[in-house]
Amino acid sequence: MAWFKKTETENRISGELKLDIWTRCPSCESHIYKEEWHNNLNVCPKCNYHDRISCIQRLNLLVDKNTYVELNPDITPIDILHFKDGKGNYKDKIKETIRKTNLNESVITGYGQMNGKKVAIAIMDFRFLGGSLGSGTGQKIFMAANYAVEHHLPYIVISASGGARMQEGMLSLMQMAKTCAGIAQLKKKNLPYISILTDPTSGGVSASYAMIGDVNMAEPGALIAFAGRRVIEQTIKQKLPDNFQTAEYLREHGFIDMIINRKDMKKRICEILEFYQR
Amino acid sequence: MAWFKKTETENRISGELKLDIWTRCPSCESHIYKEEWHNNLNVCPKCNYHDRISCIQRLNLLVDKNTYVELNPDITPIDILHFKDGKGNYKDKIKETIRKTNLNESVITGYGQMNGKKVAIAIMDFRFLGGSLGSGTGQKIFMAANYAVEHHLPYIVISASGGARMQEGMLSLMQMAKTCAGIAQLKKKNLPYISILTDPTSGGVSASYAMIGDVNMAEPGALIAFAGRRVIEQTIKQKLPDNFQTAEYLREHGFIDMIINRKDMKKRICEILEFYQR
Amino acid sequence: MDLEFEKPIKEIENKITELKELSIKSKVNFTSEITELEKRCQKQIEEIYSNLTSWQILQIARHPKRPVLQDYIPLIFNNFIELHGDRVYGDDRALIGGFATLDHQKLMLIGHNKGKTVEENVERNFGMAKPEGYRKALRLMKIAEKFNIPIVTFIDTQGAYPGLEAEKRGQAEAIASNLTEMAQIEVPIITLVTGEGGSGGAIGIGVGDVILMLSFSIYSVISPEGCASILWRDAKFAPDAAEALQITAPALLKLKVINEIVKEPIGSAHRNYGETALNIKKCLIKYLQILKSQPVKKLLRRRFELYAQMGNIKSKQGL
Amino acid sequence: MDLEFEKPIKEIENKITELKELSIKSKVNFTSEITELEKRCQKQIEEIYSNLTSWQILQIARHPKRPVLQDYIPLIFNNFIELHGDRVYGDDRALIGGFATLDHQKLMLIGHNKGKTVEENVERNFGMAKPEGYRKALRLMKIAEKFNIPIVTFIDTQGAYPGLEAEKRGQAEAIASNLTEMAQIEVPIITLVTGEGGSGGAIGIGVGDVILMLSFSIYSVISPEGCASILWRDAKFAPDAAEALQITAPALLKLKVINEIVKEPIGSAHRNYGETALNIKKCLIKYLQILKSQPVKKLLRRRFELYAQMGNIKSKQGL
Ligand SMILES: [Zn+2]
Ligand SMILES: [Zn+2]
Repeated sequence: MAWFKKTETENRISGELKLDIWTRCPSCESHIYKEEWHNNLNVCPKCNYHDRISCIQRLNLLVDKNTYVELNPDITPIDILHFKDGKGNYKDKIKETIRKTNLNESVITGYGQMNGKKVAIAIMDFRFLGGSLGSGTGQKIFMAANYAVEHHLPYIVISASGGARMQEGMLSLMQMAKTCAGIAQLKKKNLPYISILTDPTSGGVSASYAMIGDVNMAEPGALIAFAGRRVIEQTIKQKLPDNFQTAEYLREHGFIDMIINRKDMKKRICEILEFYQR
Repeated sequence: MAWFKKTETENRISGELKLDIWTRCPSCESHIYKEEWHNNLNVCPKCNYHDRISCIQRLNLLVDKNTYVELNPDITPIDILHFKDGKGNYKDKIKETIRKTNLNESVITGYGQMNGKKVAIAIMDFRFLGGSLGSGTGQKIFMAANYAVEHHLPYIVISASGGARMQEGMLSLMQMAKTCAGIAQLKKKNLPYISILTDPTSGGVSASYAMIGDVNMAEPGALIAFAGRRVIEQTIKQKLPDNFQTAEYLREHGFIDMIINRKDMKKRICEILEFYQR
Repeated sequence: MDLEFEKPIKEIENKITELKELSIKSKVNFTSEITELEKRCQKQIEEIYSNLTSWQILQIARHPKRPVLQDYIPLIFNNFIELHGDRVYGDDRALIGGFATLDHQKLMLIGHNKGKTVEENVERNFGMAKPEGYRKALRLMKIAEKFNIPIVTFIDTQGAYPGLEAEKRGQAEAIASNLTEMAQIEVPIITLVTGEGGSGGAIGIGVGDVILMLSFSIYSVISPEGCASILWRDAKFAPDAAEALQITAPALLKLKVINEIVKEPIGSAHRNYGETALNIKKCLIKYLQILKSQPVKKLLRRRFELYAQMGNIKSKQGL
Repeated sequence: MDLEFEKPIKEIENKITELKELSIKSKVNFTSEITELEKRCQKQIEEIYSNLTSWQILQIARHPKRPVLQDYIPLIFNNFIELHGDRVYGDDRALIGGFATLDHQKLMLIGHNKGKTVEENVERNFGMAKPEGYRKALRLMKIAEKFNIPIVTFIDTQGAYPGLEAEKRGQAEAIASNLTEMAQIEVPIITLVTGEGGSGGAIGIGVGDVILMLSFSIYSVISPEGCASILWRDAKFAPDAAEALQITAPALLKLKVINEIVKEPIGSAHRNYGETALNIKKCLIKYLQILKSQPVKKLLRRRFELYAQMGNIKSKQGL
């Protein structure tokens, strides 16, 4: 498969990017040239706010040029439940999402090299149905894990997800078990598994493959949560701490090994993989 | 070795037992016939206070009559450091303790049957230098673990100890590692290890073999601690909860599986061992 | 709590009670009338319970009189020895476990326990477990693995507890670890949804070789109320969401998410604890028999394949 | 903090400083006098440091200027990548760890970190770790085992933190688990006491294939103060207790509790960080070389035997 080219869609990931030349940082509200913003990997040069990026941008950032081979690129969501909600059919939503994002699922998976070292990799994209964990998502992450096991490769998963995909019902929930079963095989074979948690990583994704890395890395400020903030506030009827459910909060409480700036991510992953001596 | 007979010393385990016929419960202060107290296994019939008992009483309680064979009965403490403190020589203290308790170390170890099932067993005795973990203690517990591994037996350890034995310095501390290394072998071979924590189980004993049972059982009200209450109060300058470091407190905080009355202990251990299906 | 759709049943039952009272007071014999009414009542129950919506089934699954783990234990198992604590932080009363015997088969029983009375509900946090609950469950599974006895889990929870402390102590980590470890535990695991199988909190003890559901239990990725308020933007549409999510046992059997439905008596479990328990018992014995005879390698391979086939979407060329 | 027994050294050092200042002010050349004094000072240091009591060595081990882990890391290792958290409760700043490279050898470094400044001391809790510290350490050791790299631990703590929260969260359990797991970790473990090796808190990361001590470090089952207040009934007798407990490196080498003493420069580590670090580095390289070549089975058998021989009292007939 050819190296990915930047698509139109990447230029409008965030709702903030509507102005022509300028964009405004959602965090510090500085006005930044779109081009500068983009060149800085969607990270605010003033306040280090890490905005979401597409899986293609992420791929270009992490994997050596011309080394990436995609696995199961044609897997798309299937509307097994014939799910309809108040706003319409899931089927139509799938079609529309595929058209708009130019992606087939909420994750791309494959293998390639990082500074010359072969790895299996999965990269989620929040634009595709909120990065939700559908059967296709689970299947792809699972298959890439199997590929890593077969070829004795480290496995890197970059999460960005609102959680399970309701429109696929229990089959979505079961993807939590399925992906973890895949990663359990890596653990059994003593293969490294590195999980990168980006904004947001929540619900069923945080409670499955995203949280079980040998090393869990996060981007600064990323929201990482099991239950939603609102649900918790309703349950405990208390105000929550300001930094609650941020990457920084999770590191403080023992669940994240390190918080790494986007631009340093590749270097850090490669450094860690060098410690693997099997 | 012949079945153990009750020794004189057993009749004066607790400082409370000074009256001729009566004794007073240290907890509820009821006056109880000494004979009743003893027949009730040193448990107060009024308030269920579990007073300390000797390793011999414990042995009679747990192991089937005429089935017990002692291992390493002749191991005694050795004064390797030629330790002297303000009150005298460790060497003299050893001699006196052996004479007074009619025991050679703070633990007796061996194998025998519990309701017909063969087990390896170690029983500590608080009367012997506060049940402290000396080199002899560690050696005996370690050797009995090795015996269990060799003969594929479950291992039951009943702890009653103030912690490490200062007079043996670092060799005492190293018994923590040594005993745990012995029990690690049981874990590796999938052999059951049941730890019974009785009053008191603290310091280096609680932080080694006593805390790592597949099942941790405790007697009601037993003091179970790592650091001493006074040290903690000095450190944090705060009052501690009333039930702090009791068996009940530790169960509430996740470290004790069950609190079992002395009279039910044998039955419960046997029930659990029946679940072992290898 | 009376269920709305049970009103016709309730009406006949009330009539029967009246007639019985009248019979005593007036000393007139209404036996034949009562028998007739009882027949009608039974028929009514059968009719209603064979035509329930997903939303109605959810109400049954949540019924306060529906048996909970503490009801099932004495009816199904002998010699339950509870084990406490996660050896890290605490002992969760919402998710309990211990050794149990089922028809001479030794096993490790783990399950949510909602409790029945208000006091119990509070003590048990309505069956919503915290990280320490999931960690205790995993510890007990490791004991089962060492002791070489199968594991049976009973699922009955709205979900893992969504509280500050639970988040802080790693609810996500605890569930994720369980999913990962359960895929590899070297003894058979049978899992049964008895009431409400609420998303991550359910699957956190729900990875097994065999997944069973009681007839009127439900298993869902999200509560219908939660789903409705997100996708319909109004929790009022929960009944629609319940239907759309396909949360009932028959629907999930069709989707191959579960292996079998354990039949409840007519009128559902809360009308007959004994029969429900007996059906569960029979079914567990059947599967324990099947799984026990499998060598570990085969067992684990089959467990892996069970999850591999869930939502197994194939890559298609030329989409 | 000036140590009492270093007064003669301090006096000469003060004179040297005075002379140097005077030399600048008065423009008179005192070079030969200064050289003479420096020689005397060096001799004085040598003399004092070759005749220290256990109590004095303890003061050196606790010296606020003595290098701590954060000083050693850049001097000994390259590319330290800190890993955080126990994946259960928190991240203990008193006990840290991560990947590190030593002369091209990849390894996992774990150690207490007291800090140096008051702020650091507080952040690091003076190197007194809580259960989450010990649990993090174990997690990192498991990573090392998976990655197949050796483990090096640096011990420098008064002891595990004796606080309410630490007890509540299982200080005893955390240490006990480490002792048990470290006996079986399938990669080489080298452990070095750099400062104070305080009982359970020290051995909690101190089970290894090779146990090393710096010349003026101590390793003890209890603090001499604690021992004195129990056995002498007065903490004043701590110097006596220190002697009786045999806590110095030479004493412990004789008792076969440790394998080797890593030499400190004359006047102890706080007078020369670089040389101390170099000596540590050389010693670690030597043992890593030896241990790396051993097959896992042999490694574990030898580790088992190392502990088996500690306090190996034989049963004697006819006592
Ligand atoms: Zn900004
Ligand atoms: Zn009493």
